[in-house]
Amino acid sequence: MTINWFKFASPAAFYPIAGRLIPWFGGIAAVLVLIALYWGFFETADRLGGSNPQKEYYRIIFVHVPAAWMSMWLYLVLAGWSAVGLVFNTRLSFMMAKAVAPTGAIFTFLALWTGALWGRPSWGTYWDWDPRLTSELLLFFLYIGYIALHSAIDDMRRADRAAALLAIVGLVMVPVIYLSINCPDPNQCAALHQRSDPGSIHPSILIPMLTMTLGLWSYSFAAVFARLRNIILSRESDNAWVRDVVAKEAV
Amino acid sequence: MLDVTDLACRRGDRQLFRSLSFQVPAQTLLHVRGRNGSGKTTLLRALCGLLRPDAGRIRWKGKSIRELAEDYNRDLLYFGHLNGIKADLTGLENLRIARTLDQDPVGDDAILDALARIGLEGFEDLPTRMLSQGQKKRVALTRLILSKAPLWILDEPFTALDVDAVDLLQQLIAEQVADGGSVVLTTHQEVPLTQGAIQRLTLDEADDETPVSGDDPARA
Amino acid sequence: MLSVFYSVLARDILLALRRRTDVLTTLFFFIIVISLFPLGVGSEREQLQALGPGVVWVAALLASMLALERLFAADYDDGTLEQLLLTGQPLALLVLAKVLAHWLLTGLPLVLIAPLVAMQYHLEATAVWVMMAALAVGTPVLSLIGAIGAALTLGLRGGGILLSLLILPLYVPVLVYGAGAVTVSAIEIADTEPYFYLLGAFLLGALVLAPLAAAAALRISLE
Amino acid sequence: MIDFLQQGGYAGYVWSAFGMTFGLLLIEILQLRSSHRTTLTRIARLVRLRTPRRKPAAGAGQDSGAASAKP
Repeated sequence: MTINWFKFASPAAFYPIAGRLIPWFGGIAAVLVLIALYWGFFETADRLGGSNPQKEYYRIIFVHVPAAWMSMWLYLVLAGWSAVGLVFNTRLSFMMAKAVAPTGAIFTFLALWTGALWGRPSWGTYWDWDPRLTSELLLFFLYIGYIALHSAIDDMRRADRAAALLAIVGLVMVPVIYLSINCPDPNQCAALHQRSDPGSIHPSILIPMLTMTLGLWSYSFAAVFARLRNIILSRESDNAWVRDVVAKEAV
Repeated sequence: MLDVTDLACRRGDRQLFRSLSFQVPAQTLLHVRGRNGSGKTTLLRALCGLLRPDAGRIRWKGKSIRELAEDYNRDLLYFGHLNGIKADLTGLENLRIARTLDQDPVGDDAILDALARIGLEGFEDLPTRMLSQGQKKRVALTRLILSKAPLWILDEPFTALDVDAVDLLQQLIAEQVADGGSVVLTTHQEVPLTQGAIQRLTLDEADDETPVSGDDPARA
Repeated sequence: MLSVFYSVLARDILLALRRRTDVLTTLFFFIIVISLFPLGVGSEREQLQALGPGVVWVAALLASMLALERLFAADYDDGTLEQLLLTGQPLALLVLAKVLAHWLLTGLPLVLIAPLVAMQYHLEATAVWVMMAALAVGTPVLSLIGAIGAALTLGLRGGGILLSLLILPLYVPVLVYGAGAVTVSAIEIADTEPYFYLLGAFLLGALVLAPLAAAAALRISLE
Repeated sequence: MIDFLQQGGYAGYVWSAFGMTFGLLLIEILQLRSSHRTTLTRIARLVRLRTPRRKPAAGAGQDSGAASAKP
């Protein structure tokens, strides 16, 4: 008895569903982001006391941390769909992975960009080989590797499966890379996190940050589904159902 | 006995064939025909497990070839467009390695006899890069003489062969089928058999839904 | 089973020895890259001593990266790789044999030549020994992980550049602990012990996992 | 309003961080929308190309399209 959710696995079935979901996710994303922005700018103090006092520039955290979390989460999603694709040999899972990669790469770049802009006023330099910024940089290389490998191979089938395998190998290596960057000298393994962990951040900061993260999370759903629909259209162009969709939607 | 049920393969975004089913019992030669680009090579590569088909099952002796994996490979000899011999090694060295890889190492004299039979007398210890295209193909074909695999899958074996090499190859194929083996073959010429049945499978452009138009096995 | 392993290993070594130049090019590349740095950075003793380990390791990374492209390419072009996929042997074992042959021809020479280049950087005897040991444990990991990249980028135009883009991020752990071991050895030899534990762990992990991943990558590339 | 824009003198950092973030996301949305349109028009042209004007001859009446139309 094949599990009936496999019937969603056919691109033809998933195309309209994704189409209906995009406006919902887009709307939720916009609302959440606006709330987070308003809360972050107007409901929080201008100065930040506590362990490491910061001036107004700390507000960059409302974008930097969510972007970093999203970049890591989306790599997991990318590797997850790649694994599903390799195991079940379903074309849609590979398309999903391919749709996630660019959005993940954008969030990684944003995390680096905002991290550097936050670093300048607080540490005095745009770039500091701080373990987390460095692992973010390597995560960016993994994304670029996935996208480069996928676009370098013409045969779509091999491109999907080769990039999927690379994503999984990358996923297996991420903890090892993270260890080697965070603890370069195993004799005295520096405290992994100089900065305080999320638990102890002041609630008035934490809540807008979490709202922004949820906003970006539902934004990536919308963006990924939109890109997925484009991929489905271009790859299934020799199927009959694509003809009807095109006839209906072509402006 | 090779048994294929509703096989489907795509290349790029083109569906090559769909719901393709046939059997290749012992003592049978399956002659696959079709225009260029109709998916002959893709079909053969799917049959030998190099390519994972989009749908359908391929069974050898009743078990799926994906489960058999290495065991299926032991029973199989695949002959692709490329010769599969190293240019820097001599014919003798190439075949010695081929036999060890197939796990029945054979003495040098057996290899030398095979090379002599295929018409490469005196060329055995020359690096194959110095041989002509036809001679290289003969070195590759020597693997057919030495192989004990019951299933042969040959992709255009007759290209770049001169007349007497073609006769020899036809004789080898006839012997293989007569001894109870099965052969799947793509070629543009006829292969006379002494014993066993010939089946034909024509792969057309994906025009009609059921591309299989296998004639009834012509009793040799 | 083992006879097949040795036959593939012997075949690759025999092939490489018939084309001796390929083996030497990697070695000379390694030496040239290392000799360039003092010209660029200036040749004060302390600076070179501080720079030495890192430069040698980055050069080792780049040298093994460039040599990787030939790991499967020759067999892919003449069809023997297809035959390797269709032998009655587990593909991972054959990949391991090929990677071992590749390491003997490109990785090991780097280890043996290390003392010579270490002289350029005025490294003391202990640092040279530690560097050789670290390279001996590290370069196989480079070849093993690199084999996955080589299999993925088989037959692609511009495969070499793409290969380095895919694989260099995965080399970071070996680089960090390899160079780290040599740097620490200058201060206190006993401190290098945890580095070698980690490098050894990477080697064992790579020995087990990399051939499987490379075999899967080969099957994907040869579809 | 003015001190909101100045962000205590760190306007440069704060606004370029937020600007880049939402600018890039906006660009991604626009790119997705336009690539959707181009994909649709490309396939529409492909479909028009493939449907033959006259009834195809029996068997492989090939017109210039790669694979002939499905029956």
